[in-house]
Amino acid sequence: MDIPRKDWPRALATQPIIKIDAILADLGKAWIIKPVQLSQAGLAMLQLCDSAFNDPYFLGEIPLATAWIEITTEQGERFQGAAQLMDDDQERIEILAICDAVLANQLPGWQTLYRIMEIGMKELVEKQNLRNAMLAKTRVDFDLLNATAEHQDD
Amino acid sequence: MIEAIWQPEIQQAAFRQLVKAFSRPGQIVNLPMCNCDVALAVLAALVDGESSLADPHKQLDRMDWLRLQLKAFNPELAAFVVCQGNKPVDFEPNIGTLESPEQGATLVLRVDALAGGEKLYRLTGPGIKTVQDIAPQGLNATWFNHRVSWNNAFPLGVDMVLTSKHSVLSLPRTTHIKELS
Amino acid sequence: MSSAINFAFLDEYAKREIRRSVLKAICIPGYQVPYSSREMPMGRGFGTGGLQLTLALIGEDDCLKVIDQGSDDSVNAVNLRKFVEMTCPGINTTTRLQEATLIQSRHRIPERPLLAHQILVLQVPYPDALVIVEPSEEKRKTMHGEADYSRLLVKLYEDIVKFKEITISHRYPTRINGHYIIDPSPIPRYDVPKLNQSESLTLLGAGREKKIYAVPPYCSAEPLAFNDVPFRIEDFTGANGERRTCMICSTSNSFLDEFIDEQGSRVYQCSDSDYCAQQQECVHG
Amino acid sequence: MIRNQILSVENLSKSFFLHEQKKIIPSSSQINFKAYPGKLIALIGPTGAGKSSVLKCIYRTYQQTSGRIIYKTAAGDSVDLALASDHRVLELRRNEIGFVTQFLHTLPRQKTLDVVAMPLYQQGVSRQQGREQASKLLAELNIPKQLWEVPPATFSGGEKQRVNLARGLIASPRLLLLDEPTASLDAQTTDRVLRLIQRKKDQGTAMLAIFHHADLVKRIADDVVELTLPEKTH
Amino acid sequence: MGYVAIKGGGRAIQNAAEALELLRVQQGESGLPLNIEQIENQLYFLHSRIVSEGGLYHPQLAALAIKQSLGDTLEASFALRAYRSTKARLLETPVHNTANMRLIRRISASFKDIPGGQMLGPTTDYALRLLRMELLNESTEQFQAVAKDLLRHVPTATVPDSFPKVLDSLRDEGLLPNINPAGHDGPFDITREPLVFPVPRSAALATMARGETGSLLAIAYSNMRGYGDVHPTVAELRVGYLPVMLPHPITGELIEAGEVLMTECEVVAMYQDNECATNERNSLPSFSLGYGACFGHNEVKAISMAILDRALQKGMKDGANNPSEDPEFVLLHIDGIDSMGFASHYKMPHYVTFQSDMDRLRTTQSKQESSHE
Amino acid sequence: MDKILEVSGLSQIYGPGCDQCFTCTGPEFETNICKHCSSIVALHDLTFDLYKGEILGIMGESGSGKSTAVKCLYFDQMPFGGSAIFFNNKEQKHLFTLNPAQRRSLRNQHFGMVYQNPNLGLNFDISAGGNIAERLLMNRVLNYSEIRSRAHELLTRTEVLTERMDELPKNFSGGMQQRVQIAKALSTRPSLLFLDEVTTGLDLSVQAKILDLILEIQAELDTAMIVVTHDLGVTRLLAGRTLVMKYGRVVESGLTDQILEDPQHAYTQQLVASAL
Repeated sequence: MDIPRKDWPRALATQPIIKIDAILADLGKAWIIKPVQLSQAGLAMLQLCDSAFNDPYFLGEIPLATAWIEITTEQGERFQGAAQLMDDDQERIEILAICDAVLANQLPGWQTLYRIMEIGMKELVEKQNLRNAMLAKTRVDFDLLNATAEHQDD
Repeated sequence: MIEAIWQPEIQQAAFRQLVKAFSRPGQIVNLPMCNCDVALAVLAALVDGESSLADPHKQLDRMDWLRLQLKAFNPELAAFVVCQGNKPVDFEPNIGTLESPEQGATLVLRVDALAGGEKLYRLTGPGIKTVQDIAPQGLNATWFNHRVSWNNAFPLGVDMVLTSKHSVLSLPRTTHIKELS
Repeated sequence: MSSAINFAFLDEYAKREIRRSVLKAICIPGYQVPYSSREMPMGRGFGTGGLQLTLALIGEDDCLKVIDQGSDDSVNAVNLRKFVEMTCPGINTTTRLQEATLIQSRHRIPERPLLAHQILVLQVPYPDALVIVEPSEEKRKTMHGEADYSRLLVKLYEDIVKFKEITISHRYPTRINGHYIIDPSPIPRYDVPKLNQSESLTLLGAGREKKIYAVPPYCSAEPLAFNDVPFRIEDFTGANGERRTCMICSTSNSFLDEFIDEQGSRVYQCSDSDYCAQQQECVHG
Repeated sequence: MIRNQILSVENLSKSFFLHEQKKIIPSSSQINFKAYPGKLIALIGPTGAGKSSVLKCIYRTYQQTSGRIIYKTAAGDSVDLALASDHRVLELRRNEIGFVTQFLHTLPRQKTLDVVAMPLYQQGVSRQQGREQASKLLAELNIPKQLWEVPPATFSGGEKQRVNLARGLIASPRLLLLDEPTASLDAQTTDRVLRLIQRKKDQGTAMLAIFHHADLVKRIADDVVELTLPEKTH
Repeated sequence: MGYVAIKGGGRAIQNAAEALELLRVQQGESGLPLNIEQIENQLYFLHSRIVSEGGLYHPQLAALAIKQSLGDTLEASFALRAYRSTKARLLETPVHNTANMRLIRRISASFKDIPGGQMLGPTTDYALRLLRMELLNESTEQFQAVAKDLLRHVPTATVPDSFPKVLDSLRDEGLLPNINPAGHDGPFDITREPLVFPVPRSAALATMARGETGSLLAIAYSNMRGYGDVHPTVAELRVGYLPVMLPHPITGELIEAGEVLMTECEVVAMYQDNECATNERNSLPSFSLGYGACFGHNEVKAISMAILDRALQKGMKDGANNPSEDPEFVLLHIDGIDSMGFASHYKMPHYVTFQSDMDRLRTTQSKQESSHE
Repeated sequence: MDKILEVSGLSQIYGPGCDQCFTCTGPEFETNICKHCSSIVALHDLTFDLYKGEILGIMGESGSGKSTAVKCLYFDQMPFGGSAIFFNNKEQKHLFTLNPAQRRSLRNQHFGMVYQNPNLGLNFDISAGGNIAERLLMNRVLNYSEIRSRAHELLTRTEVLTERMDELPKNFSGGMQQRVQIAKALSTRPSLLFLDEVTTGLDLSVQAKILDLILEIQAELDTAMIVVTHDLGVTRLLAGRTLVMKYGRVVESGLTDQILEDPQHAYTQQLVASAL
């Protein structure tokens, strides 16, 4: 598994939730899923550290959905999973929490889920490539300032 | 099903009874809707993680604290202090400052009963048309003695709520108490 | 997207904070208790302070009356009432004072005295009467604590020197329980005496300025004045020396709105529309 | 006589230490005398013998260098004026000890009547009574009536001196210190002043005086204390 | 009947709402509704203003707010703010370090070149403000063609994960004031605590971060023009996406919950005698600093905030000589929701108070007339 | 004689302060700046008594601590250390242990202050009469005509043209502003009045009038006064006793005539010599 756990929720969140839900339904037909903590959709306050004096302060609020569930398999085994996402969809976060349990414990069939997640991760990487390109292409190259005019920027 | 007092609409109803009690010091106001210990109902309606609570006489259990969503404070600093009225005063509550008198604590005192006590007290002050008499049972005399010194420099002071099993009565800092018997 | 709105709009934390502030406000009559004041889906200045109080107080058993300028039908009153009806399913609303348990008002106190079970919520734009003599809130807080209102009284003194009258028309500084001076919100002077030793609780909320304060029942509320230059309410004496009456219900004991009719003459009618309607009922029914 | 003594000056010496020049200037040394009610002691001696210094030490304008100045108060206590607290000295100045100097310090706008009556005011006498008594004294000292209501700032030296005298005498102190009270007065006025001083003596005031003229000493003094020039120390 | 009895006020309100809706659809049946993605992307800077002034980084709802308010920035931010009041606060995030931002732009005005390089990114700074007439009739095909062209093959550029901050080198050299020691009470939460002055700097930063851009700019401008003395140099200006990391409820490991587009700016101002800027290590004078940041891509706001931060530090320490240095003045007058609400409320009826005013004026006039006689 | 004020060990330090502040400053070190912590020792161990109706002069150059002393006693600042007891009939009030309300009541009723800078003692945005009214109102005099007549009387007493009573004092001359300040301070007939360089910067003739006024009032009301000045002439005319201060310490105290005619301390001698 190459995708670190820190990226799971956001990678999965790029993919249609129906698709994920269908996979889960397939995996755990006989699972009993109970909330450990009630899932909630609300707000969180984003805390930053100011870069001038190192004072912590609040930049503003972000939406936040959280869920923490416990799966009881047909064998009676229990597995916990949790997810937090900048989102306000309570159902989706519960699904992502289940995914977390599946992936973290490599419950049977987890690979299907992982493949979906890989697609998501690829999309995220592409998005980041676009940003990096924006940066790289607009870098002011001071070495070229003194160079001759015919020296072209590629 | 969650207990009544943790439901928003019950807390609202309890609060409205508290408004009545605070606007009319000394009047006994019932909180039947809560169906639980009234001191806890008072706290549930008013206190959460954005406030502070002390429990010097260890009257709350772990579940109460979890549901109130906060950790115990020192009674000298807390905005709310829940106490056992039959014990003598054993701390100095925050009485606020001249600029911010609202920081003066609210003391929630559990007593045996709000009426029928041996000692009769006569109340006067805002919220009382002429006079209001009270005779709580199971209230250690030191509470009222200390209250005099806590409240002697208005606007500084503490506000008290006496709670029995089903009812409350309030004693805001503006209420003057005179012992009659 | 889950977007169900809570009962009474505010989240429970916000309500509890307002509750704590309300009780402190009652315990320290006239003191402006600071609170965090949430954004309401209407403009600061449209009664968000009063509205937050109403929302923190209201329950299913309540019957709400909302008035603006004395009238239940003014656009702002209608708007606020609609909002509360929408966010508080199960509550009742009314225009009749007797039926109401909770009355939110802007700029007026109803003509008929309120009863013990009723709570009046006033919307306040500027809570601090001292702001005209001291711009710094830090200093004002000390002045309030010490009940040091001499500079406010000097304003009155200078007013009389200049105009031979106290020229404050509304928002008349009023001393509560002998200590704090409040801005009673922009009620006319006519309404100020109603706060004194009232049977009901009055709560005042300033949303933009984030303050809540109270006048408890049976509490003194004295408009600031000199012993020999007393506080005076608005005068509705006409040119003929008689008290003007309402053109609709003919009563002569209410606060009147003055306006110019289509013919260009000046006419008067009750500012309290419910009172006016009930006076008419008395006559006709 | 011992019983009656009001002031006893014992081994009084005064010298000045000038910090700037690091120099001691002796003024008077080893003075001893006693004063009695109704008696006037004249301090005599050459200029520079420290006559004024003695009066000032008694009045505490100067701090003595050594010696005692024992004063017996109206209440019968003995007070060393050199050691008494400032407040005690101020109190005695107000009620018992008067000093008439050659200089008159007054407030620019104070009327002469009030200047004279001030000691009475300080004792709590009413304005009206004070002014009445001041009027009598000023008349007796031959100050023209039109000057009474103006401040003495513009007065001649002689007039000022009489105003000063009047102020010193008005409260009938038990002990009166007089520093050349008649220095700038003509013969006729001097006679009036001496008559007044005599009257105060008759009323029991003890006095210590410096006169600019030996003749005056003969006329009014009951006793003399002779001071000599101090010895140069280095 | 006159103006007073507004029987049917309710109907008027309802019809007013309809009239407003009519404005939105007045293009008629041939009109097309704006979709949320169009607003978020094609009204990028407008959208940025709403997330920051609304104080809530919720791109989707911000776009909705723009749509329903017909593009009124104040109204749109307002709707977002009011939405916040209905939602419970679940948690405060751990302290985030902006060094982890995924940058799309970083520039410095203080040095020609900076470690990591000046990278202009998307900016209007050097754009000629000539109207692009070709956009007047841009067709869907043209639009999509441009998109395809630009997005087709994005080269994979190697860009470091994070860049050094310009301030760090100045700080190492001892030219900057010391960093504040950590471990105080935690930042001031303006959404929970009222601003009762004096307030800590964290309250000022939070208030400015959701202040109204125009108000911040106006007050900062007054300072720059001479009602103040901040002569700033932009040490660094960064735009990018900050990953929001939250501890996993079970393992405690930091998990990315999403990212936030933000702008951040530090300004350096000349040192002053006897002023806030002493480097306490050696009591030597040092530069003074200002910091600004906000949700979204809004460079004018971040710079204005940084200038005001510097001005307010001076005011908090030595007292204000200018409005821009007075915390009470600045912080109570930059909130767009508060100020627009108050300005709007004057449209409400005030006839009771006006009646009272007339009574006083008439009485005063008659008193003065009688005293002149 | 009744004591009205008892001050002992009053000290004031501006700056962080350290345990060597008092041992390395003072007249003998020719400085009031602590060489260890750079704090300014504005006042050290000031001790004196004041009696009813008495005028005490505090003399010294700027920086000697004389104004600091008065500011501490009038609660404009809290001292670093020391105590002060105010005797009000039978009551004893320990000034620095009072709560803010008690301090304010003393300031408003029993104390009066006349500052060198009228800006500090007067509110320039309200009329001369209004300034007096403010002090009366603080003491709950709530009768308009009474306030008017008392303000009128006080301004007459202090020789301010009463037809200018309703004008803003910022338009008045310096001497006139001082008179309004005195009138304001006297409006409650305080038993203790502080005068901080009240004649500094005024014309000589105006100075003389104000000194006159002060003495007249003192004789009339039996007000105890503390007169802070750098001017020997002022102390000579007003004060029965005088403290001479330098670098925060009292170098000499005594009867005013003794201080002026037979100064003991080198500094006082120098001061007197340079003034004559």
